[in-house]
Amino acid sequence: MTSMEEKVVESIKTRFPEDIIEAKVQRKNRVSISVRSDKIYDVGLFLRDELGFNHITSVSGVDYIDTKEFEVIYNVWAIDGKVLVSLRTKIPRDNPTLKSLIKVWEGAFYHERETWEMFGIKFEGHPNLSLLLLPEDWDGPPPLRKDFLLPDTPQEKLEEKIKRAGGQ
Amino acid sequence: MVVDIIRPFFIGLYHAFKRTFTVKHPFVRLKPTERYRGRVMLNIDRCISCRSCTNICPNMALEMVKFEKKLVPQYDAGRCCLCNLCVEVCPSMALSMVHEVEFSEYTRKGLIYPPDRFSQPPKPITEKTLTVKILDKKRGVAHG
Amino acid sequence: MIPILSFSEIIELILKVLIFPGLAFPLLFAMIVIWFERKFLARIMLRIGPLHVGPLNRTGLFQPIADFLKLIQKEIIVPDNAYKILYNAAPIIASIVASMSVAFIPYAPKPDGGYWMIYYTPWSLLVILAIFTARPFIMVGAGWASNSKYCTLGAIRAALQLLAYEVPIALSLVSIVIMSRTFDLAKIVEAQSSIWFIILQPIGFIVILIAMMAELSRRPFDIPLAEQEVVFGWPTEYTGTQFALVMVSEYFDLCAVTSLITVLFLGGWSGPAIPILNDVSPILSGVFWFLLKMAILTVIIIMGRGIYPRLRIDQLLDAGWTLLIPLAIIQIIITLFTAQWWIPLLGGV
Amino acid sequence: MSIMKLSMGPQHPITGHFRFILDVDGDLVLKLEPDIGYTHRGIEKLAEKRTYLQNLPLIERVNSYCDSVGTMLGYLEAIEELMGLEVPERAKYLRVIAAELNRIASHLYAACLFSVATGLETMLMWPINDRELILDLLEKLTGQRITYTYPTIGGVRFDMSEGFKEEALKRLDYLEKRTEDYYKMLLWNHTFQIRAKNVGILKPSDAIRLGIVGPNLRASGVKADVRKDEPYEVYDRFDFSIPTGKNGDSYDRLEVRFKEVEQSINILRQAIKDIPKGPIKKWAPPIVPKGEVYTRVEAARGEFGYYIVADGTMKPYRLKMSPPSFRNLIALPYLCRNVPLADVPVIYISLDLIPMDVDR
Repeated sequence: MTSMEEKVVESIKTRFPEDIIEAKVQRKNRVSISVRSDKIYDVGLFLRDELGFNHITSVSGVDYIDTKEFEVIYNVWAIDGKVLVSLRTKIPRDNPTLKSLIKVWEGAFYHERETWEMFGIKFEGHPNLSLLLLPEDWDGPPPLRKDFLLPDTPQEKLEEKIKRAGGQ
Repeated sequence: MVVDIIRPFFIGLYHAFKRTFTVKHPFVRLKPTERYRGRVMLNIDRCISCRSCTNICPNMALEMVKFEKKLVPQYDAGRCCLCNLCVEVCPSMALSMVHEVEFSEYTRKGLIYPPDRFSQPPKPITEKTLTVKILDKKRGVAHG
Repeated sequence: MIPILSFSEIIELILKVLIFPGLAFPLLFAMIVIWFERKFLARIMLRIGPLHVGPLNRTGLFQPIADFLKLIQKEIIVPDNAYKILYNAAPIIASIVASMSVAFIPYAPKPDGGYWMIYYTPWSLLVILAIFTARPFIMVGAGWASNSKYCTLGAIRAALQLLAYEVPIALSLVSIVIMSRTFDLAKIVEAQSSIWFIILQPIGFIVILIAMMAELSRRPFDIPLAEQEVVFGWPTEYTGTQFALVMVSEYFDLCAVTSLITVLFLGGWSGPAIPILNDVSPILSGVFWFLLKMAILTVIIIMGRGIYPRLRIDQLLDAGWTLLIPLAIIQIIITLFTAQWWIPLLGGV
Repeated sequence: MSIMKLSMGPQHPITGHFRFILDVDGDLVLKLEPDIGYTHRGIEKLAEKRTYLQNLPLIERVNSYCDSVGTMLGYLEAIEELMGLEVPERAKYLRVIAAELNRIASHLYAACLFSVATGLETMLMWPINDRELILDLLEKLTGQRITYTYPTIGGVRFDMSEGFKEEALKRLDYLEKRTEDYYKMLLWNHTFQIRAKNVGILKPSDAIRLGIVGPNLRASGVKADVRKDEPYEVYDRFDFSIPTGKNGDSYDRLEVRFKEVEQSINILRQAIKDIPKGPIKKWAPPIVPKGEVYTRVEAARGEFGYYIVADGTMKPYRLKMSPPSFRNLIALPYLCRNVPLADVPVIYISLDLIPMDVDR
C-alpha cells in the first residue's frame, strides 16, 4: 500500500526520467520535485492532468546569490489527493527567464507577476508583466534580490534625539 | 416575501429603544482590563543597563541614554508597537506595561519619553469610569 | 392688475411668507429632521448620535446648525472644466424649486372661510406635480455641468429613476381626483372630513409612498446618490455653501412631499379641535394635526434608511413598471367602480 | 457606443486602499483591472533583516485589524517544524481559542462591510458592536485589542486569566442568540436578497482553477478546509463541520461566513471545556536550523501559506507569504465582466479582500 505521496514521486520519475533532478517525499502531505527549467511546462501539465494537482498555492522565488542562481518554486495543492507538491527549478541569475505556467494554472497570474516584479524573473508568455505592488515610477532593481540592500533602519543620532526631547 | 420586507421595519423600531453600545467617551471612561498593555514603564533603580531591551526591540523604540551617571533606556512611544518583547526579555524586571490609554501629544517630540518621564507612572483616570462588566450588564449581554 | 390689500391682509401675507408655510418653516423642518434622522438612525444602530452641541444636556440638538456654520466657512471649489454658470446656479435653483411647492399646500382653514396657504389656485395639485417634475432636470444639469464622471453617472441615474416613479405618482393621483372631483388641494382635504382617503384607497397610498420615496432619493431608492457606487452622485463636486444648499433642498423636498401626502391621504388638518390651541386661534389646531401627520410620515420615510439596502437601478425600474403601475391601475379601477357609493358619503364636495 | 474609463479609488467610499480601473459602457462594467499596492510595506524584505522573534509583531501586521492570530500561526508552525519543537498541549488549545475568536471577529467584520456595500448601515453597526465583545474578550486574554502578539515561538504568552472561561461562554451564548437578528435583518431581508443573490456566480471548477481559497471556495461548493485536510494544532480533536454553499454567488459567500461563525462558537465551546492543565510555553532557541518548509493554516479569509528558507542563522533567508486575499484577488476581474456598476462593490466586498492582506 503506497501512500499518495510515494505514488506521485513514482509516477513523475517514470514519466520524466531524464528531466527530474530530484523527487522526494518531504513529510506527510509534502512532495518536492526539482526539474530542469526547460521542462517545467510539461511537468506542470502532467501534474495537473494526470495527478490532479489543480489548486495553485503560491509561486515564490529565492535568490541564491552565492551560487548565482534563482530558484522558482510553484507550490500546488491537490484538492482530492490532499498533497502539496513543490515544483522547483533553478535558473541562472544573469539571464532569468522561465516559461510561464499560467496556461497550466490560471491562478498563477498575479503570483508570477509579483515574482517578476520582486526578482526580475521574466515569465515568457505572461500577458501582463507590469508593476503590481511597487509604485508606478519605480526604477530601482527588483527589491527582493539579495544585492538590493535596505538602508539601515532610520535611527537618528542620539544627541539629536535627546535635544528634541528636551532632556539633558 | 411580504413578511421579509416588513419584518426589518419592526426589528429596527424595536432596536431604537434598546440601550446603546457606545460609551460617551469624554464624559465616561472605560477602565482597561488588568492585562491591558498601554505603554512601557521603567523602574530606574532596578535597571542594570544590560541592553537586552534595546537589542530585542523590533522597531528601535528603546535607546540607551545617560541618566544620572547610569545608562538607562529612553522610550519613543511613536515607534513602539506594544509587543511586550522588552518586558519579557528584561532580566531584572525593570520594565513593565502600564495602563495608559491616551498618550497623544501635540508634537512628535512629546512622544519621546526621557528616562525621568519614562519612569513616571501614568496619570490615574479621574473621571467616572466604567468597567466592561458594568457595561455588559447595561447592554444586556452577559447577565452577571 | 395689482390687488389692493388691507393692512391685516398684508400682515397675514408677511406671516405666511416669512414664518409658517413660507421661509422659516422648511428651514426649521430641515433642521429638526436632520437632527432627528441622525439621532433616530443612531439609536436603531445602537449608537448615540450627535452629542455635544446644543441645549438639553447632551442631545446634540444644534448639530445641524453647527454643521451649517462649518459648511458656510468653507471654500467654494469649482472644477476646472465645469460649465460654471449652470454649476453655480444649480444648488440655488434646486433649493428654490424645492421650497416653492409649500406655497400651494393648504395647512389649515381660516375661520373666515379661506385657507392658510400662500397662494390659492384651484389647480394646485397640478402645479405641485409640475414643480416635482422639475427636480431631476436640475440634477441632470448639475451633473453634466460638473464635468466629473461620477457626477454624470449620478445624473443619468437620476434621469432613469424619473421614469420609474413619475408615472405611478400620476396614476395614483388620478384615483384621488376621481374621488374628490377636483384638482384643488383644499377641496381634496375637505372631501376627507368624514373619512380619509387612506382608508378608501390603501393601495394608492402605498404606491404613492413608495414612489415618493424614490422621488426623494431616500434609501432604498437613493440610487442617484449611491455612496458606494458613484461616491455621492450628482452633487459630488459641490463644497461648502453649495453643498449645504443641496442638502437642505433635499429636506425641503421631504417637507413638501410629506405635506402633499398628508393632504391627499391623511385628511390634512382634520382632527378633533384641541381646546388650548383652539382658544388662541382655530388655525393652530389644524396646523397641529397637520404637523403630527407629517411627523409620522417623516419617521416612516426615514426608517427606510435604517432597514433596507439600496436597490439596483434595473430593479427599481422593474418594480416601478411591473408592480407600482399595475397596482395604481387596479386602484383606479376599484375607485371607478366604488365611487358611486363613496362619493355621497364624502363631505364638502 | 463609447467606453468610459472610470477610476474607482483609492479615494472612494467602498474600495479602501484599492484602485479599480473600470471600462464602463453606460451602466455596464466591461472590464475591471485592480491596481493594488497602496499599502505595500515590503514585509517579506523587512523580515529578512530581523530575527525570528522580532518578526512576530511584524508578521501579525500583515492582516492586523481582523485576523492577527490566524496570520501568525502559519509562521510559528513553520518555525516549530524546522526546529522540531513540540508545543505544550495547553498552549495549543489557547492558540486555537485565540484563532477562533479572531475568526469570529473577522467574519463579523466581513458581514458589516457587505451590508455597507449594499447600503444598509444598520448592519454595519450591529456586527461591529458585537465584535467589540469579542475584542473585550481578547483583551482580557492577551492584553491588546487588535495586535496581540499573543502566540510566540514555543507556546503562547499569557495563560487564561481568572473568570475568562465563564465570560467567554456567556458571550458566545449571547452571540449565538444575536445571530438570529442578523438573519432577520440582513440575510432574510428580501431587499438584500435581490441585491446579493445571483450576483458574481463563481462555479466550483472555476474557483479551483483560479486558486480561490477559504470561505469563497467553500461557498462555491468545494469542501476544502486546512483545519480538516491537514489538521494543525489540535483541530483534529474537535467535532465541527465545514459549511458549503450551493450557487457560489455573493449571498452564499456571506451565508457561509455566518455558518462558520456558528462552527467557531462550537469549536470554542469544546476547546474551553477540554483545555488541559500544564505549561503554556517551552523555551525555544533563537537559531533556527537550516532547511525549507511550507506550512498552511486556515486563517479567517482562507488558507495562509508560509514558505520559509532558513540558513541556520537567527534571521530567515527568505520568507514568502501567500495570503488568502492575494489569492482571491484574481476572482475580482474574473467576476466583474459585463456586470452593472452597482454590482461591483457587492462582488468586491463579498470576496472579503483586505488591502493590507493583498499588499503585504
